[in-house]
Amino acid sequence: MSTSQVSGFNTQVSAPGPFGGPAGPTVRAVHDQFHGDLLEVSMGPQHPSTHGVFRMVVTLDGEQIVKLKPVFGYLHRNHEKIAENTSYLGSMPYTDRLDYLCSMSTNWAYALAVEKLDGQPVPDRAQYLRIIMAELTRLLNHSCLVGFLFNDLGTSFTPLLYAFREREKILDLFESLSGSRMMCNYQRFGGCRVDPSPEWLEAARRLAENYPRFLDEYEAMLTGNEIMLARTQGIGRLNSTHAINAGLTGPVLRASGVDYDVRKIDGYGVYPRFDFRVPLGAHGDTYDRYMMRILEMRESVKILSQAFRDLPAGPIMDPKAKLRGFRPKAGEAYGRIESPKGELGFYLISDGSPNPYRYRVRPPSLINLTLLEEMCLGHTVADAVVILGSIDIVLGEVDR
Amino acid sequence: MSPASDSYLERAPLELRDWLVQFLPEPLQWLAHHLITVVAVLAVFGTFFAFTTIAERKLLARLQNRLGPNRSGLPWIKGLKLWGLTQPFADAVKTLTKEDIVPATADKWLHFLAPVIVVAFSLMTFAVLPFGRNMIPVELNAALLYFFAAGAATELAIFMAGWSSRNKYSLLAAMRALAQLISYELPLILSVVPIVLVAGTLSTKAIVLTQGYWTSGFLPHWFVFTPWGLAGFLIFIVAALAESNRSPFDLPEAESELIAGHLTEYSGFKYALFFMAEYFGLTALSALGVTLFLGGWQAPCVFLEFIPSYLWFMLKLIGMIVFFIWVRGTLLRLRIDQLTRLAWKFLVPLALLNVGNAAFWVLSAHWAGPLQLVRWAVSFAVIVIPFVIMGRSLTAGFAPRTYRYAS
Amino acid sequence: MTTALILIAILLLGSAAAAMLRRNLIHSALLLIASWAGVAAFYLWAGAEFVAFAQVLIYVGAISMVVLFAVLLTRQNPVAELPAEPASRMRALTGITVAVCTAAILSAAILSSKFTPAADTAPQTSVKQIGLELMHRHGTALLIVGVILTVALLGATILAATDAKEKPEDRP
Amino acid sequence: MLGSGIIKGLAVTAKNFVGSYYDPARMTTVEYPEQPTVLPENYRNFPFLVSENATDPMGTLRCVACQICEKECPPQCIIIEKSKDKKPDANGKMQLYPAVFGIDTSVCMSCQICVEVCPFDAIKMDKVFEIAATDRFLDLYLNREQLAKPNTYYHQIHPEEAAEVDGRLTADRKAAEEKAKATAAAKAAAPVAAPKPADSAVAPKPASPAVKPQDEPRRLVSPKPGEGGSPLGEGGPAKSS
Amino acid sequence: MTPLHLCLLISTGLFCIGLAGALARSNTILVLLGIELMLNAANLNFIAFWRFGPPSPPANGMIFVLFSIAVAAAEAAVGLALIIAVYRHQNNIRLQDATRLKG
Repeated sequence: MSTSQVSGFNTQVSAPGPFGGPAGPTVRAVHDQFHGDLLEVSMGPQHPSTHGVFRMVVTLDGEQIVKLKPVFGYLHRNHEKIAENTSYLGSMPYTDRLDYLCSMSTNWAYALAVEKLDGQPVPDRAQYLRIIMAELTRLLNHSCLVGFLFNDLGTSFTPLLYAFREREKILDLFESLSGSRMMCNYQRFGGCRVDPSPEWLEAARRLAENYPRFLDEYEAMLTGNEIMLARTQGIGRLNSTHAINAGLTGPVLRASGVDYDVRKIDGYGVYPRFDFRVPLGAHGDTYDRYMMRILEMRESVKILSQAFRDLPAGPIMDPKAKLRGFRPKAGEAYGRIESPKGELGFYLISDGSPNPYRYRVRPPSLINLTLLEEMCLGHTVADAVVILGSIDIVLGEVDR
Repeated sequence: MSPASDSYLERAPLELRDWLVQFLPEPLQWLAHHLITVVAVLAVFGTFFAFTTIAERKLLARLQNRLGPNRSGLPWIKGLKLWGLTQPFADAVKTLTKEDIVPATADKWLHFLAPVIVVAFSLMTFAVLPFGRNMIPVELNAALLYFFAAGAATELAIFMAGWSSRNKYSLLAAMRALAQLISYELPLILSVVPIVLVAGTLSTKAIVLTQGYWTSGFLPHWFVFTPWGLAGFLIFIVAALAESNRSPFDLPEAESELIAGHLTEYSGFKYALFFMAEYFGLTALSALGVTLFLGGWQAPCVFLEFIPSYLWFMLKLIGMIVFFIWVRGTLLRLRIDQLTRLAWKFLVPLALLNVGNAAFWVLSAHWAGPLQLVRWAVSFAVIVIPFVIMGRSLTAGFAPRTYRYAS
Repeated sequence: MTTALILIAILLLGSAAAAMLRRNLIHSALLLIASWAGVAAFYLWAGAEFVAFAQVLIYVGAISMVVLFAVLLTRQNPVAELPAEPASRMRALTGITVAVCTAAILSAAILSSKFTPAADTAPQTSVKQIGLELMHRHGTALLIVGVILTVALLGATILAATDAKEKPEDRP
Repeated sequence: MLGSGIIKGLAVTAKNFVGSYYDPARMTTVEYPEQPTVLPENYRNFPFLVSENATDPMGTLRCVACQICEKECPPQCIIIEKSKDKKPDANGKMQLYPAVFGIDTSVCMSCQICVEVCPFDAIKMDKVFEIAATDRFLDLYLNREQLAKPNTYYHQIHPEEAAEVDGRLTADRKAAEEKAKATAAAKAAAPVAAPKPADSAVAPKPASPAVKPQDEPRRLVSPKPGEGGSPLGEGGPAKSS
Repeated sequence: MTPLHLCLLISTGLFCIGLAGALARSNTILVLLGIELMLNAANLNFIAFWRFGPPSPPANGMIFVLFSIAVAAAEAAVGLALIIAVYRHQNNIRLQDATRLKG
C-alpha cells in the first residue's frame, strides 16, 4: 500500500497527480511547523451559509481559523462593461441586480450620479418619495440581515421567517407600486417612475408605524438570549483604525465606533430636513454589528414617519427630464448614497454620447468584505460564518 | 392497587399477546412471546417516529407562522389531503427509492456499518423502558446501566460515519460528536444518580413503582416534584438534548457551518436510517426522562387512573417531544468550546451537588412537621444558590449593551 | 452453551488480532472496540450482567472515545512514517516470537491443570449485593480507586492541556 | 439569572405558535394553486403587443415598427423587422407594421423600459407568471402572433392604466381629425405624437382587490415549433420531442 | 476439557495478542491498546474463575473486574494524554523516536 494510513487521515502524499498537484483524496492535511497539522477546508461556493456563491478557503487548526482566503467572482456578470455599451436609462434595470435586496437604494445612487452629471433638478415630492423608498429598503435589508444572521447562528429558521414576514409586507408595497417585488426599477433621472396613490401611502405609513412592534418582539426573542450573547459578543472584533484604513463603510464601520454616515455627511436628497440619529458601537464585534442594524431600523422608522407627515404634493418628475435620447453633457460625476450596506457610489464619465464613457460602481459589500480574514483569525469555523453574516454581503454587488 | 389498575383496557395488550401465543406449540411459545413484544415495540415506535417527523415539521411551521406540510393525501385519491399526515410515508418512499451514493474515497465498510450500528443501538435502548404497567420488554436488574451502555454506542456510529466519508465537513463533525459525547455522557449519568440513590434500585420498573403514590389523591410523588428531582430533570433535559444532537446542541450536523456534518455524504436509505436513529434516540431519552422523573406510566391523580397506563406514558412522552421541538424552534446553536464549557464547568458540578442533595434528602426522610419545610428549603438552596453563582460566572462578560448616538 | 462461547471467542480474538495487524489506526481502534464488546458478551455469557454493562459503558462509551480522539489529534507527518526500517521489522519479529512462546507456555499450563467441575448456573448476584459488597468489604479499595481516578484525570488534563496564550485584545 | 433570556425567547415563539391559529396577520403564506395570488394592478411581467381588435389581431396592431423599443431594450431581447408595405392603422392612416416582432423571454428582464419609451402605446406589460416550457430556445421565444393581445385584455389586466391610455388616444385621434379637417391639406403621414408616458402620472391602487387574474395562464409553448418564420426557428436546435 | 479451560485459553489468546501488539508495533497508541487488551484478558480470567471456579464470597470476581476496569480507564486517560504530549513535542508518536525524557 503506497498510502500511509497510519493516522486518522488519509495522509496521502504518494506520487503527485498528473499536473503536479496532490493526487486523489479529498481530505488532505497541510503541515505547518508553527501550528502542527492544519486542515484546509474550502467553504463554498456551494455552502448553506456563504450567502450566495461566495467561497472561503479556511485553514483550520482543529476548529480554529489560522488563515482565511475569500474567493469571489462566481457571480461576475460584467455589469460595468455592459453599462458602458448601454444607454444611461438602460443601465437602470441592471442596477436593480447589483444589490438585489435593495434595488430602490441602488437605483437612487445611480440616478443621483446621472443627475449630478447632467445637472438635472429633482422635484420635492420625488425627493421625499426617494427617501421613503430608501428607508423602506433599509428596513427590508436589515430585517433580512438579522434573520440570516440568526440562521448562521444556528436557529431552525424561526427568526428568519419572522423577519421575512415583515419583509414580505414591504415587498408587497414595492410590488404594488413599481410592479416588481425586488427588481423595482423605480427611480428615473429627474424623479420617480410612478406616483403612489393615497392608499399606498396610508398602507406604507401603517407599516412603518407597526414596525417597532415587530422589532420589540424580535429583540425579546433573541437579543437577550444567553447563547446569542455568548456567540456574538467579542467575536470578530474590528478596531476603528483598521476599519477606516480598509475603507469600510456602513453599519460595519459604525459598529467600530466611527461616526460616518453619508446621509449626514453629504446630506444628499432632502435628508438634512429630517431629524434622525446615527447609532455608534463601541466594541466593533458581531453583537455591535447586529445591534447597529436593529437601532438603524428604529431610526428609519422615525425618518419614515416624518416623510409621510411632510410629503408635499406636486409632480414626481422634472418636466424637462428626457427619457428617450438622453445625452448628458460631457464631464464626470460621482454620486453616492448611504445604502443599507454602506456607501454605495457610482462614478460616471460622459463624453456626450448616449452611453457612459466610463461606468464604475463602488460596492460596499465588496469593500466591507476585505477585512474578513482580519475579523475571523483566531475564531472558529462556526464564528466565521457568523462574522460573514454580520458583514452583510450580497454577491450580486460583490461580483457585479 | 386500585381496581382501575386492573381494568380491561389496561390488560388488553398483554391479553392479546397471550391469546396469540397460545396457538403455537409449547416449545415455541416463549420465542413467540418475545417476538411479539419486539414486533409490537418496533411497530409502535416506528409509527411514532413517522408521526414525530410530521409533528416536528408542523409544529415548527406553526412556530414560524407557516402552515407546514399539508398536501400529501393518499395515492389515487384526488383532493383528499388528510392535513398532510401521510407525509412521512411519502418521505419514506422518496428516500428508499433514492440512489445510494458512496464517495469514491470513502471507507466503504465503515460507511455502510455506521447507519446500521446507529439504528441497532438506538433501538436496543427501548428494551428496558416500561411502557405501561407490566409492559416492559426485558426486566433487568441493571436496566439503567444497560440503557446508557447501549446509548453510548450511537455517537461512535456518528464518528464512524463522519470519518469514513472522507469529507472535511464530516470529519469536523466526527470530532465534534466525540467531544460532545465525552462531555455530556457524564452529566447525563450524574443527573440520574440521585434517582438511583433515592429509589435504591437500577431497575426502571422499580423506579416507576416508587413514584406511584399520591398525597391526598392528586399530588403525585413524581421525582420531578422534589428540589433535587427538578434540578436533576433540568440537567437531564439539557444533557439529553446534547446526547440526541438536537438544537441547541446540534453541532455535529450544524447546517450553517458543516453543511450536514456527518450526514453530508449520505443519501437514500442510509440517510433515512440515520434520521430514524436520531428520532429513536430522542424518543428513548424522552421516555427515560418520563420514566425517571415524570412518574413513568403513573397517572397524575388517583381518579385519572381509569385511563390505561400506556396511554399516560405516551401522553407524557409526546409532551417531552413537543417541548424538544419547541426548544429547537427557538434556540440557536452553541459553539463547540461553549458546549464543553457548559458541560464541565456548569452541568457536572451542579449534577454532583445534586447527588449530595439527594443524599441529604434520603438522610432527612424522617423529618416531619416544620422540619419538613426546613428540608425543602435547604434542598432548594443547595441547588439554586450554586445555579445562580455558577450561572453568573458562566455568562460573565456577556450582557446586553446600551449604545450611544453620534451627535 | 459452548457454541456461544466459541462464537464469542472468535469475535473477540479475531477482532483483537485484526486490530493489532491493521495499519490504519482508526480501523485498529474500531476493531478493538468490537473486541471489547466481545469481552462484554463473554461477561454476559458468564452471567455477570452488571460487569458486562459496565464494560460496554466504560470501554465502548468512554475509553474508545478517548482513543479515537487521541488518534485524530496525533495526525502524523506522513513523510516520517513511510519507511519501514529493518530495525522495526526485527522488533516486530521478536515481539511475535515472545508472544507465541508465552501463549505456548500458558496453554500448556492451563491444559495440564485440573479444575473442579463448576456449578451449572452462575452464582446469583444482584446489583444491590454488589453495591453492598463494594461499600462495606471493599470500601477502602473503592476510596483508593476513586482517588486514583481523580488524580489520573487531573494529571491527564494537565498533561494534554496547552498553555493557551491570551491574545491582546484589540479594542476600537 | 442564567436562562431568563432563553425563557423569554421560548415565550415569544409560543406566542407566535398560538397566534398562528387565530391571527391571520401573522400568516403570510398563500396556498398557491388553490388560493390565487392577488396581483396588484402595477404588476409587470413580460411585454405584449396591443391590438385594437380581437378578431383581427395582426391587422390592428398599434405597433408601427419604429424600433425605438428594440434600440432601448437593455438586454436587447426585442427583434423587429419593418414591413415593406403599409397598412391603415386605427385612424385610417397608412403606417408600417412589424413583419417580424419577437421577444426572447429567456432574456427579457421585465424592466418595462420598452413600455416607457413607446410613443404609440403599442407595447404594454403583461401579467403572466405561470410560464413553463420544455424547450428553452423555441418555447421561450415569442413571435408576433403570440405577443398580440387585444385591447380588451389590456383593460382586463390593467383597468385604470388602460382607461387612461384609451382616453388619451381618443383625444389625440379627435385632435388629429379636427386638425385634418381644419387644414384640409394633403393627408399628413406624420405619426401622432403622443406625450411621454412617464409624464402621465398613472395612479395605481395598491390595495384594490379588483384586479382579478381570471385570464387563464398563458402558455408560452408554441403549438407548432418554428411557426411564423421566427429567426430562431431556423438557426435554433431542433426541438427535442 | 471443562468450560473453565476454554475460558482460560481464550484469555491466554487475548493476552498474547495484546502482548504481541505491545511489543511489535511502533505506534504508541497501539502499544497502549495492546496493554489494554492484556488487562482485559486478566479480567476474563477473573470472571471465568468467579463463574466456574471454587466457591468464593459472592460477587468477588465481579468486584475485582470493576476495580480493574476503573484502573484501566485511568491508565488509558493518562496514557493517551502522555501520547498527546509526546506528539506535541516531537510531532509524531513513534515509540523509537521518544528517546529523551527531557523536553
